[in-house]
Amino acid sequence: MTTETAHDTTHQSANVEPVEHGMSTRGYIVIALILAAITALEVSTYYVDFGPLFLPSLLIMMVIKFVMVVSYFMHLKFDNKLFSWLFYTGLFLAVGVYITALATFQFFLR
Amino acid sequence: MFKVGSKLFLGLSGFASFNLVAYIIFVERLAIGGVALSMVLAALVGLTAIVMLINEGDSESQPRDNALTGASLWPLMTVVGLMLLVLGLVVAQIYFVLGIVVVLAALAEWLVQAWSESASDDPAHNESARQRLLHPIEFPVIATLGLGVVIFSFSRVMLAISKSAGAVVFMVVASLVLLAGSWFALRPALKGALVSAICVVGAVGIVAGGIAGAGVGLRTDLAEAAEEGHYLHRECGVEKSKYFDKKAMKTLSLRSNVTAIIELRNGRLSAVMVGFGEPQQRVTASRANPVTFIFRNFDEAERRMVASLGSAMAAGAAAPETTEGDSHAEKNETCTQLIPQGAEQALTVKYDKPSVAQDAPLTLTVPGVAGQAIEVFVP
Amino acid sequence: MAIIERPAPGIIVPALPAGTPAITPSRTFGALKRPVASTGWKSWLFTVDHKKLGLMYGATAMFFFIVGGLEAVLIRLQLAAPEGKVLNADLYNQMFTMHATTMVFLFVMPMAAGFANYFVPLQIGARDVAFPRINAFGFWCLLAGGIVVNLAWFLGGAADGGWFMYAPNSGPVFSPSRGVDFWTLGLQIAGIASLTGAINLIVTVLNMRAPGMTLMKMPVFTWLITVVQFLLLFAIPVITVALFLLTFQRSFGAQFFDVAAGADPLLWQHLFWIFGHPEVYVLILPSFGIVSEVLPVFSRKPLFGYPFVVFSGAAIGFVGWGVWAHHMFASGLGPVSVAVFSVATMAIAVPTGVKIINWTLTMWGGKLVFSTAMKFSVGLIVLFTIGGLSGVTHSVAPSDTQQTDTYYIVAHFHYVLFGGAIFGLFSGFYYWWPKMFGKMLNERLGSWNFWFMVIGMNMTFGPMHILGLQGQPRRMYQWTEARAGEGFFNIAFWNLVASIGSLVLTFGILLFLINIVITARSKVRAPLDPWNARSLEWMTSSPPKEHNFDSIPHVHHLDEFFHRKYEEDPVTHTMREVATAEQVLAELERNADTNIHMPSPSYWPLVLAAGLPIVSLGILYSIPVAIAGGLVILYAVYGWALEPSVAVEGDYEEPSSNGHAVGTTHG
Amino acid sequence: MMKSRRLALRALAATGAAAFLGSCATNAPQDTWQPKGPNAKMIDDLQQPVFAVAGIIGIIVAAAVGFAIWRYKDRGQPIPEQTHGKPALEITLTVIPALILAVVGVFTFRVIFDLARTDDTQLVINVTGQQWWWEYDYPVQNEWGITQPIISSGQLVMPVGTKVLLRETSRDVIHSYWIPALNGKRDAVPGRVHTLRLEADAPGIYAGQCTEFCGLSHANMRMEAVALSNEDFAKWVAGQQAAYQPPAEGTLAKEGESVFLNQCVRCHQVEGLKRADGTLAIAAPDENVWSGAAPNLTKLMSRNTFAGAMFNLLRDACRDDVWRADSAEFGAKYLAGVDETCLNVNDLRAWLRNAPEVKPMYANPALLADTNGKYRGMPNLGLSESDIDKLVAYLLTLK
Amino acid sequence: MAETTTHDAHATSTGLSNVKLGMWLFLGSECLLFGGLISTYMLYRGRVSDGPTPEQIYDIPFTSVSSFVLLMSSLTMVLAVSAAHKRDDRGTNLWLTVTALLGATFVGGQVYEFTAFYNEGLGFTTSLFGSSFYTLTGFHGVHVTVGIIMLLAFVAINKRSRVPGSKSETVEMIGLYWHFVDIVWIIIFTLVYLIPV
Repeated sequence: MTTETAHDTTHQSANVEPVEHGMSTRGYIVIALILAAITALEVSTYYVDFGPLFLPSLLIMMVIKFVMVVSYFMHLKFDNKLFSWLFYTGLFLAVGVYITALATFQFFLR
Repeated sequence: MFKVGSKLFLGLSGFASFNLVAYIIFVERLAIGGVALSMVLAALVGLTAIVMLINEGDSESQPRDNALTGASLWPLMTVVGLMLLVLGLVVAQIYFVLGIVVVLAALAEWLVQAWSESASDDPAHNESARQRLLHPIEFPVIATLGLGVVIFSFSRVMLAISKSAGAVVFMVVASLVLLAGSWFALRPALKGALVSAICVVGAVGIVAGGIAGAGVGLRTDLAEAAEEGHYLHRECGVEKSKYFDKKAMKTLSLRSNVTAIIELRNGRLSAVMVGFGEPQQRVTASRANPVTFIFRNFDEAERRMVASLGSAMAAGAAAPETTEGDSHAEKNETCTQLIPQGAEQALTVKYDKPSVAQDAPLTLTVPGVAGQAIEVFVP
Repeated sequence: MAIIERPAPGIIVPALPAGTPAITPSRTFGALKRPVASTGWKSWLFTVDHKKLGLMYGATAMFFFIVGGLEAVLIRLQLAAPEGKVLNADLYNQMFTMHATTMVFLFVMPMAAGFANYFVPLQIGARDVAFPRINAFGFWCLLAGGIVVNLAWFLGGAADGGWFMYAPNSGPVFSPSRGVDFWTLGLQIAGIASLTGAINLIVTVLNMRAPGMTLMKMPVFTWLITVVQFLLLFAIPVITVALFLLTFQRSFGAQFFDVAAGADPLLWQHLFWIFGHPEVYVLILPSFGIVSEVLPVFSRKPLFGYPFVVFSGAAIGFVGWGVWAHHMFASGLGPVSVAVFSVATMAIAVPTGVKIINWTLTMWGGKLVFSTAMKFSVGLIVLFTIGGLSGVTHSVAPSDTQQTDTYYIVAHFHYVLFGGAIFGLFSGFYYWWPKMFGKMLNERLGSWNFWFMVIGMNMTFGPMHILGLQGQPRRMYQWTEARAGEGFFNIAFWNLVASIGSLVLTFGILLFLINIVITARSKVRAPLDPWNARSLEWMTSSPPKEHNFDSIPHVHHLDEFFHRKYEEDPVTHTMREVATAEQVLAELERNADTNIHMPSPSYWPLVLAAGLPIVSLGILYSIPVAIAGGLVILYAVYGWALEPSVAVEGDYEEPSSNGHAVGTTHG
Repeated sequence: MMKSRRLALRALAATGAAAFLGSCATNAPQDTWQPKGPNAKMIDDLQQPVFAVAGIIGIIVAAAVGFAIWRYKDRGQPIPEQTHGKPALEITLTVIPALILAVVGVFTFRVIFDLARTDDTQLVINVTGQQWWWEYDYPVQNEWGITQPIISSGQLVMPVGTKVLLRETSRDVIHSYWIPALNGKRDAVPGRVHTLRLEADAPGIYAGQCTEFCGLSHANMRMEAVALSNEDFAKWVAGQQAAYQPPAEGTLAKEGESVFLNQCVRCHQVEGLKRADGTLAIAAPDENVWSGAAPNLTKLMSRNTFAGAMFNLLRDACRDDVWRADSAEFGAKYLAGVDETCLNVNDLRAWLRNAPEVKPMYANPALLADTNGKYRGMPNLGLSESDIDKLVAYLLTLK
Repeated sequence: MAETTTHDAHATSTGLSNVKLGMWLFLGSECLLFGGLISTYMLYRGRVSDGPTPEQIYDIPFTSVSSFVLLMSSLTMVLAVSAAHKRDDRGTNLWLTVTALLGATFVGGQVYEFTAFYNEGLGFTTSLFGSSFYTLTGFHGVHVTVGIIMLLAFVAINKRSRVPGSKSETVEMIGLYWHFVDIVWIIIFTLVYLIPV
């Protein structure tokens, strides 16, 4: 990042902690741009009729955004797998349990 | 055992308990005032206990005459608070409450400052003592208050301008923040003072905008909506109502076990009910109990279902859940939105009076579909 | 000796330059010093020591056990005869609600949390938990929650909707007293304790094991506690949501369970039981863990099928998430849901059965020593089996529609929770008492205690099977002669038997309390290794030092301690003693670590936890009070955030000239 | 050692023994092991083997534990080999219970879906629960002679050998409808309509009780299902639809009618009852009671119970006579209803005198702020003894 | 708040930091919390006994912008973490402040949205839709607000150089929390705002 230039860079770099995850500032910005683009696409479903693709496309875009933030911004992709296990356990448990619960409201007679 | 600090707090606790007793005896029991006074008392007793418990850290024998007393803002703030209090008694309760808060805060700060100044001989340490005790409360309160003012101002601006302009302003503000941040980041040589100045200008700008926005009030469509209750109209005719039928719901999620499903198919209405093999023309709805019907439209035209609520409704009693009970109540009907083919909507109705008390039978009908009605029998 | 590693006074005093002023500023900051006392009541109030907190959990839980027990006795007295007049309907409803709430949230959970707090770090060879201050915060939350829930007794009546608090019966109209409000807010606060405790213990277990202790070398108690913490971690937020919805409805007029607005009361049932079923395993698994420790010790034989026990525990934890709706078989979910959940419920019986088989086979071929701890553990196997099997009978959904909400269910879960969870906890008391207090509970009295509890328990809950199958519903404040029936299975007779049984049971528990008193007064110290134990917690003094271990042991085996004492004879495969416990300990002491850092006590956990009930009462009585409570919380959080975990030197009292610390004596 | 065996025996007594003795020695009216109709029979056939298997497994475990206690007690034997288990044995012992449960699961599946059928219904009855009584409402079904809706409470009357479907709902909190001899329970949830199949093999009265905790008088919320032969059911239907017969002028009952019109009609409907001015008297429970309903008293004396089936309308002797009648005579005895000689005057008068005293209800005016002043249950009407005399006389005419 | 103990100085069994492990566990737990709230909303979104329905009052253009702002705050947060790892104090403070300001903008937008909805007739007690909508978005808003306070507090404490424990790790923890709040909004934006058309 260019912010370092004005400082004593040698001193700085000597003190840099080992950065375990290899994303550069540029990388983060690219990810953010992709996320922004997907958001724009999501919003477009409000204006343009996607027909039968409406629901699946929205859900897929949501999942992509979610995974991207978790993997890159939260470093889960680069970090120890244990973190992923803990977080995704909670996530999938939540998804599974609540979808099952909501589904029970559907059965029987509509 | 008892030293300056503990004496002070003991005295205060005694005073507070006296107040509490007096309040309970003379004013009223267990009202807000009583609760508040009890809390004050509890807090003071707690403080006393802590002060005594930690021995105040100082023994009386220590020389303290050379301790310098610094200038203090808090007496002034106390006076301001008192003025607010008096103002509140005359004008409005909100000032009174504000006054209490200010007085309490100022007194607390004052007490701590006074105490810390005589805590030791070293002013630097005294100041750091004060900070250690008060920073944990000052930081978050100031941050929360500041943040609250900025956020509130911003929302007033948004409320005052038009809907589409709102989105643009929102975008612009956010972009400005982002751009300013990036600029500062890319120019590390910028002076701190300049950065602070820009931030202050920004904050002042937003607050000023907020004040202006509050002056303007709500934008016209919001003000109208608030006044007229746009979404409360229940015009149960064939035609589309301007607000009520804006974008009718196409699906009905997660609804089961309703009393009956009313289907409109080929211009015919029928009621499907669990337990009855055939579709029925008559539905029994238990009295004084919210019953839910699902209306399914299989016709090509947009349709709505109307439930008549009977003559006895006009006589008073509770208005059904689905109407506002105001000028539309005398129509004694309620309805779903206009829904397109294949869509469904639920309608929850409560019939308080039985069918025998009605002039005309209670029905479920669809405007524009003649000669079709499901009779609702309320025993 | 202070737990805090700091230079000895002897080092500091000479370090002061000559001519230092008599009064140093740092010495005068009484109010702002961190608490550092390691003795006296302040050392308990501000402690972050996992062992002290464990004991405080235990004492709190014991208190609530007595409260809940008395409530139970009142219930049984009311039901001893037809048309009971001991309690009126309103009081009875409060009584059974609070009995269940107290026993579940304020006795079994905190007692298990107490054992977990005390023994998990010891069993894995750690010096403390991962987040000691959060640990202290958790305890104070529990205490605050317990107080808030019970405060309602004195402020217009306790909660009266049953511990399941089904909407809409818990709504403002149907439960007009403040009881339910106190209940929701109190449980919310107690929930914070469970959540923070869960995070804390999981991190502790994952991160702070002694060198060489792989996951599959951890004692089963630690394993099952870990499973429990995962269950809590994911279950507590669900009840949090449910409680928030209820609070918002009762206090702020939200419509979540207002049927006239179109609400579906089943939402509450789902949220409650999604939490509630994992909660059942939260209650029972710690006791399973205790039994899995006690049986091997007194069988002189490792746990049979250790990996099976561990994995079945994990499987229970996992499948436990898919069975909640079996509490709702009669609620009208529709046949598809009922069928699915019915099968899932049967599936969970399998891993539970595995445990019973393994315990039995652990005893098989052993050298069984029947101490009181062992008796309770064996009692658990048999009694829990009965409860488990009656559970299987109502995993069959159609059969459940005949049994649910009758006394058959009451019998079932008391066999599981009393015969299971509580027997396990008592086993733990007798097993670990010498470790915690350095004194043995009286074994003779213990035996009496055990037999009275077994007989009382079977007399109380055994007849409830009959009552339930004879059609007596639960939660009835009275039963009537007209529907009692005749013959051997008449309801009147068995109700009376159950009530008498409850008195026998009470007497059994009284014996335990007497035993505690007798033990506390006794001067006899317990031997270092009274049971010939197997795991790490016994590899230190009793009670353990503040830093637990002089040197952290390197672990090579499951049952490390046992294997340091015994070696296998390569020919006969029998074990022979190679070292006594004292020798093992002496070895550790010789290699004592020189530089042990322990976290310092802190005010903030207590202050933070104290803010929560203020907010709760504020929500109920006056919003300004709630705001004041919020400020207390903010204050504590910031104080906490600014505080390093180990006190800075200035926080310690300077030694005064006569060598005594200033400020340790206070009025 | 001996003690532990006794412990094991106790364990058997608790779960297993009931299975062997259950069928012979009991007469509790809500016994869940005495099915009296095909639905309950289906459940019973499913659960008996499960109980048996559970009992056997319980015995095996207890025996194994008992044997281990006896055989491996410390008698000074050396510390055994430190074996860590035998995976093959473990897996076997895991698979066996899994298989047993799989078999049970298959049968369970079938019964669940059979019990949920709604397509073979012969008679529909709407059942509405409220604190603390049940309302039965027979919608028009011409094939049963029900040409106008019948509203009743206290006792559910149904024809024998008929597939009856209850459509359950509730007006306030969740209740649960349960006649153990006829079927399992099903919750009545406000805002939802749930179904429950009932079918009785023989005429008679089948007792039940609300089994979802529903507040103060949960314990007093009972129900009775009365099964009548088809002819008797037709008679009952005709009787329920019979026109209102005002009491003769000048009688005590006539005075009772005016007391009724002054007091009771605020909540209780009597179909066909007219005010002095000739208009129909329409009860307004929605204005006075939170649940919005009170029992319809049109044919009160055709029932055997009142106040949510908490009290009997019949004296004990008369009641026993009806309850214990054999199937052939039962219908006639039941249809005879309640007359003056058999009326349980004591309970009825106590109820009219001060209802909340004999049945816990929320009728204290001081506690009605949350319900806008509406009662939950019947309040104390403050009737004088002579009013009560008149009312009792009048109520006896409602037949 | 991040708690550090002296144990951090020692190697942990997994080699991972206690605090980070604890944070991820907490976030896993939060999934269940928001899951419950979202489910409640999904169940009740169509149940409008009174007042407006979702489609009638949602202002999609505005909400899109506000989602976008929250997304960008995630970017600035990640830049702050990266600066903290490089021990760039100025950068850390700067990006944290920017993140807090973007968050504040978002919350300001939410205050606006709530006020507007209220004026259009959707109160907290109006309908099931209203109750569950305000509860869900309100909980999210409170989470954001807590995040903002955390960010500002950290900056204030950092300026006085009084951060106990590892600075970069504390920033990383705040960052994880902040991103989590963002991903919750990603779900809410789709499920609550975009889908029920």
